[in-house]
Amino acid sequence: MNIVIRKDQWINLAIIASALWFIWFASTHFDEYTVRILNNIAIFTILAVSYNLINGVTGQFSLEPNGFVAIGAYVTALLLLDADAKDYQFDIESPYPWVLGLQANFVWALFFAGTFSSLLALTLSFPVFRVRGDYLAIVTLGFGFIIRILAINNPEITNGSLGLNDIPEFSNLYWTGGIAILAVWGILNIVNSKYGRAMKAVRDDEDAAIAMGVNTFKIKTFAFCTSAFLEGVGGGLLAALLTSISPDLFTFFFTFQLLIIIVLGGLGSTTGAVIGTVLVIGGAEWMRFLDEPMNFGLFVTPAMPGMRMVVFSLILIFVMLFAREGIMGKRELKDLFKKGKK
Amino acid sequence: MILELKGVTKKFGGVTAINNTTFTVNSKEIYGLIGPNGAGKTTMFNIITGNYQATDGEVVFRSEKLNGLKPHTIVRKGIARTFQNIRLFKTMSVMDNVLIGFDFQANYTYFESIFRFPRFFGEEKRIRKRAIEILDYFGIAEFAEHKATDLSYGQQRKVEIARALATNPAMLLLDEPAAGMNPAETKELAHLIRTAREDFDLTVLLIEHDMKFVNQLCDKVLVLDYGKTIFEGKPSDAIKDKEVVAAYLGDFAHD
Amino acid sequence: MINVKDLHVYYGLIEAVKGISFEVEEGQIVSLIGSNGAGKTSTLEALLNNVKKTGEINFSGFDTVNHKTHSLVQRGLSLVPEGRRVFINLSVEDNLRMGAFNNDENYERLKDVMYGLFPRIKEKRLQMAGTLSGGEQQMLAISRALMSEPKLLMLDEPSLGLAPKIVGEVFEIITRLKEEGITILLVEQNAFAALRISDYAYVLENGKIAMQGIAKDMIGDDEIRKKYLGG
Amino acid sequence: PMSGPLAAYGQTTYDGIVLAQKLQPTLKNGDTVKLVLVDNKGDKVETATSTTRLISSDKVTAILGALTSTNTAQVIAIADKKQIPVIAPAATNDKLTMRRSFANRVCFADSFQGKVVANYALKDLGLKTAVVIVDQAQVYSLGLSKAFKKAFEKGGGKVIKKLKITSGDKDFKAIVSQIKTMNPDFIFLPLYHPEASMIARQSKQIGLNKPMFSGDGVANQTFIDLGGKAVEGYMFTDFFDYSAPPTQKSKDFIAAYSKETGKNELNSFTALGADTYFLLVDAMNRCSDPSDSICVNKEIKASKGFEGVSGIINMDKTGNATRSAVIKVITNGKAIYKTTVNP
Amino acid sequence: MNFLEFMQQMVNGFSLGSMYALIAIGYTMVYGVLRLINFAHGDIMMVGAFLGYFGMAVLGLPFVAAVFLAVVGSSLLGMLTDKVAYKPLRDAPKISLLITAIGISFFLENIFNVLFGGTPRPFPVPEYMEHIINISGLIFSVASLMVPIVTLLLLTIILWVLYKTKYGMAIRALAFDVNTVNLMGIDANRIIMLVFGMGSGLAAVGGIFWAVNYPSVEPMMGVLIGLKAFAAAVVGGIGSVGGAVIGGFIIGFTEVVVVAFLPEYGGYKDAFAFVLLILVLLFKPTGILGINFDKSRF
Ligand SMILES: Nc1ncnc2c1ncn2[C@@H]1O[C@H](COP(=O)(O)OP(=O)(O)OP(=O)(O)O)[C@@H](O)[C@H]1O
Ligand SMILES: Nc1ncnc2c1ncn2[C@@H]1O[C@H](COP(=O)(O)OP(=O)(O)OP(=O)(O)O)[C@@H](O)[C@H]1O
Ligand SMILES: [Mg+2]
Ligand SMILES: [Mg+2]
Repeated sequence: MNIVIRKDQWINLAIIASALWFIWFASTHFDEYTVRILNNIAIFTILAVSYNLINGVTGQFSLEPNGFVAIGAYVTALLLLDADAKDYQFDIESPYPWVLGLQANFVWALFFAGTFSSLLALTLSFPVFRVRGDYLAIVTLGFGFIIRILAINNPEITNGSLGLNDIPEFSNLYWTGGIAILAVWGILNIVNSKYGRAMKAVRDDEDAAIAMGVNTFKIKTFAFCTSAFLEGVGGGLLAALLTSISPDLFTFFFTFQLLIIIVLGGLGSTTGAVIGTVLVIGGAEWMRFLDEPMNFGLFVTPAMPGMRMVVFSLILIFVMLFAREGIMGKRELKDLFKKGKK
Repeated sequence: MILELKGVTKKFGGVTAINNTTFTVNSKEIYGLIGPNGAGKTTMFNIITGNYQATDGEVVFRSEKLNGLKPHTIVRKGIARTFQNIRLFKTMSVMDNVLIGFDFQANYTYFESIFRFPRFFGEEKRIRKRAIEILDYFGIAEFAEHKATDLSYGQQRKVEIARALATNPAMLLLDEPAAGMNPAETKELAHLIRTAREDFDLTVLLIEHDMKFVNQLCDKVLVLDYGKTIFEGKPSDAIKDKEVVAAYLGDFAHD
Repeated sequence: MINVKDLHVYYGLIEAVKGISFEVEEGQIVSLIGSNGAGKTSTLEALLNNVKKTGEINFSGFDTVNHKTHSLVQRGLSLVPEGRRVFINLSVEDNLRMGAFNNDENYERLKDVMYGLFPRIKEKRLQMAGTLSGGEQQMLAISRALMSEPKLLMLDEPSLGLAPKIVGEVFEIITRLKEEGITILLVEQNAFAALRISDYAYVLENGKIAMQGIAKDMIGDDEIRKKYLGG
Repeated sequence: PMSGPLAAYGQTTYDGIVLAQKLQPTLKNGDTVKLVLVDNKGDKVETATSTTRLISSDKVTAILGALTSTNTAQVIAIADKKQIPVIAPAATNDKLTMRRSFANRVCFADSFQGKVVANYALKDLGLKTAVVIVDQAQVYSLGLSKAFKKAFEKGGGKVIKKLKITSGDKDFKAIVSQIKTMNPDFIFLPLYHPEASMIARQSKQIGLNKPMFSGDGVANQTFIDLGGKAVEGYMFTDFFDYSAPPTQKSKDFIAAYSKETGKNELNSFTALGADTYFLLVDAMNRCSDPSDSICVNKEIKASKGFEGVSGIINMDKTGNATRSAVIKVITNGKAIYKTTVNP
Repeated sequence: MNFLEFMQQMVNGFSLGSMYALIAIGYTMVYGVLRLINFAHGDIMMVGAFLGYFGMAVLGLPFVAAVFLAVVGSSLLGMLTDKVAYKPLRDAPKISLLITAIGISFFLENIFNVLFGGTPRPFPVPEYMEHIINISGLIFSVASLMVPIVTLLLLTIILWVLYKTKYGMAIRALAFDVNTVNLMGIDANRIIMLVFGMGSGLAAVGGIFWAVNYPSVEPMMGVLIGLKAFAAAVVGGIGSVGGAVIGGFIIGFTEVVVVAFLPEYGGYKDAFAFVLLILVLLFKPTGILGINFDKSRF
């Protein structure tokens, strides 16, 4: 396979190279806490850019990520845990024999996680895309909900609410960061192709897109399955990072968090989604000091645990009030430089 | 003969919007569809393009029956349209708007676009070149990278027609293309449509209330009146037809 | 009736209207003509304080600057918006009812007047306005605006999308409204028809007034003929 | 968790830790113990991140928490690798401490509690058939119901049915209506207080007046407040009895607690929270270098006959606490001590 | 299963359903004017319940006065959120509005959590509400009987306002075109604010009844109820008040039926509500009584 490299691709290559260098540097020089935050950022970047593809670029107001992330996480966890570990862990009911038999290495596990998610997305797209707008939102919200309930109620496969523990910790910054770079690159490639254009056309005016010969159902399904694939992979990385998963991780708060990220970053902007991830995930960590007692010099406020979330929600409201299209709007980082030149 | 409608009827609930209408459009003809408001003209368009299904009757295009086909399939068979109110993709550039018209003509797969296979670059180059050609033809190439909705109304109309032409149609359906234009702009548009017919080898079916425009442009008109045909023939004859004057033109036509 | 001085309209950084002054005298029909994007719609919206603007507007001796759209409507300004904007999920009759929101006592009477003006919408009075054809919607929009018995009626391209016969009727109705004492500010692409029934006219170009004068004189003006009348 | 759906439990537990630190702020060597609070919002990603932060950034000697068994498992997974001891206040799942060297807890495990209830019901009350209501979403509930069923059926009892609920539910009329037709000797509700109190109320409404029994999940005043008259006669297991403080430390603590809050109905979670702190400080004091995590861990496990707020705690090698349970019954709006069960 | 038990379960479903309905109405009304899924609605309900609690437990007000306090307080809160968080975004993309709604929701949950703690507080239910009525074996409390009555009463009033008054007409018109409503000489913003007030007031009534039937209040109580009420509103056809009530009953009955007649699947109770929702939308993509807001003509 020979990949043609164009002039403007050199810039991209340079960006990718510096990102890779950063990953190496961070892995070797930063403390574990920082590395873990970076890992979270990398995984949420994958999730945010892929969620942005269906929600921002294609304009289908879907609230599904928690469902696919959960599926990816469970598939990966079940493939990575050996039969012995599973047998030991399953406490509510004993596992089905086939569950014990599942086994794969990390790469295959992630691949299966993604594939399984996207196959499910394919099946789902037939009913889901019959409805539009807010109805789509509630159907997909329901899907995520159902997945979680299934995880709780099928202890023979998922170990119920106990979740799966002791998942081998394969994820590290090379994996998460590397896949994040791939994901951003791949998604930008989609966006800058006829498929991406068609997705945007569906978002702007579905009827007009049809009138241009676009098979809008196919385009929506592509976007949905691609999102689901990466969400599955992201879920797998998350499982192998946390080493422990359980159904309560995948509530709709998980989806809301992603939604906040992509809207803050600028709905429809892939680079905006990356920026949004850094701000929300990094920012939430940074704001931890709000939970602690504060010393204002003159007086010391008592610790107000939970204050962080209050401030977080206020910031969220203010950002939306003053930057209603999010930080990047629908532009990409590249467009900003273009404007600057003019 | 390129398009033939045979006994097309469309009912909405109890309302009959089109009643047993038959007409044919010949190749390279500019065919006008006129009639009072609510006569069923737009509905007729929607039936031809597959947005609505006819309650009864047949639509035949290049000897192929279109009934039951999906709208996007019909476009690919060579029928493109514009809308009564301009409907451009508002967040996209003029160029991208036109490129959407090439969507089904670019030959690369989803997979190839993700991993940037050589074919992707080749195909993109090809359709971009053609898109520029079309924009150039309409004299709006300089706006290629502008957001489509930043253009003036007249220019947006042109983008919309350019976008439709990008689908490489044999037949173009225009729904009130001159609405909202002043007489000077209308005149320019008429000229543009006429030359485009030659240069793109088009058959045009259009709806318009501006009789001057219709007169200048159309080879033939069909006058619909609440579902039934009251006249078919030359526009210059239509103006004189008593029934047409009574139902549609009124005294106003004599300006 | 209405007196405008140095009006500017802004959309973010875009200045759509760049300092225009004009007036409409009581009992007259005044036209604003100009090509697409000249700023005609923006001017009408500005008179109703519906866009961001600066300048002085005096309506019957009343300074409108600090008043909201709805209170200006209550004072006798009324607009038939561009693109009709009927309430598509309300029936035709309910649309009229909305027009008479602050004019309950005259609703029944005015409704019949409107049905007299436009028999076509009377037939459809129980149908949802969204299922009307474009022209029918335009008729509805005009009647709706009249339901508040305005002193000044502003029409934004009322002939848009109407069949010639109806266009003729609409212009006839506008003349008749004038005779009944309603002052009219008319924005039209169909400059010919507009000028013919107007007393006075302004030509907008790129947000500025390029020309003004007695309407009848303008029809004869060469420049106008060339630019706006197409020949 | 200090925010999120389970914030209430986190907050009550944290109260205990804070008050404990207030009472005993320094080590033997005079150093002040510094508490660092991190809120995990009851969420796994946050749990992992904040645990890493505590270990690598705040360089803590030991971790107290987390609250629920799943999140505690997460904390332990990370801390175990870094050899930082964890003391869980209330995570009762049996598996939690298995195959781990740095996991400890001050509460008893599900299996013990399940046995206590089963035996008490069978032998002391002579109840032979039970309906169990399980909260599918709570590890605590799943573990306890399983342990109970095992012990109850071993002792000759019969579990007629396990009915499933999900925490957050409020309406149990359909469930209690069903139980009424099943007519069991008693109902076992291994639940937390919000659900248990609602079930008790709705049972009384439809005239279902069977004995009800819960674990420590309802061992707090809130349960009685929420249940009102409907929980009269309700039985549950608890760690200790605040009205008859088992140790001197309990007495002191309860005194301090009522000074602080004006109440003396000390919540078990608060007591257990305090005990994690006291146990840790005690272990640290026994190390020459109190910040040596490995030594601290060893000493935690070596704690025998430790006098805690919630009673005498004997730690074993696996990090589990061997301790007695008490059984209480709610009478006239007060939880009245009935009996103590020793392991 | 005997007839009595069946009837008992139906009574249970009816009372639960009407509670969902009550809350779903508010959702649907706000959606009707702003086309906004007001994620904060469940939390306004929570605030309403808290206000009722404070009114009775702290201020010692009688029940009716506490309800009044809660309704007024929540209405004001609803109008305030509209003014602060939604009104400045009238012409912004809907999704921005949605995010501020989520923001308000998080804010209310967390501020109540910080101020009052997450521990549930017992709601002081008046004696007569807990009174049990027994009609030949069918058992229900006065409170659970009152909810359907109040719901249907409020429904009637709202339907009357919506379809029989000109204000209702304006409310319906708003859904499609705020600007043009202004052109009719109507202060659209004020009407929107009133709708928020009404919707929030209803949420407060819902919250109090919820707290009377399940007597505890805590900061997160609105989340799940809000979600289900939202599902109910969608099943019924979001934007349609009658639909919200139908949807509420459907969801309520489904829950009871699943738990009562399919106890094995009790754990799937909440999932069934959503499965049902998906099924309804498959056959009726805009819900049972829904109007298609995306209607675009060619
Ligand atoms: N989806 C629909 N449901 C119900 N009635 C409809 C629908 N679409 C169109 N109609 C009705 O069909 C008739 C024809 O409408 P159509 O839009 O085709 O008119 P038209 O000839 O294009 O008019 P105009 O010149 O005013 O645009 C009208 O009476 C309209 O009310
Ligand atoms: N909402 C808006 N945001 C940004 N720019 C706008 C907006 N509305 C109008 N404009 C710009 O303001 C200018 C004047 O527009 P306006 O609608 O007033 O013109 P017009 O004379 O009414 O044209 P037309 O004949 O097409 O109706 C145009 O350049 C237009 O692009
Ligand atoms: Mg039409
Ligand atoms: Mg205009």
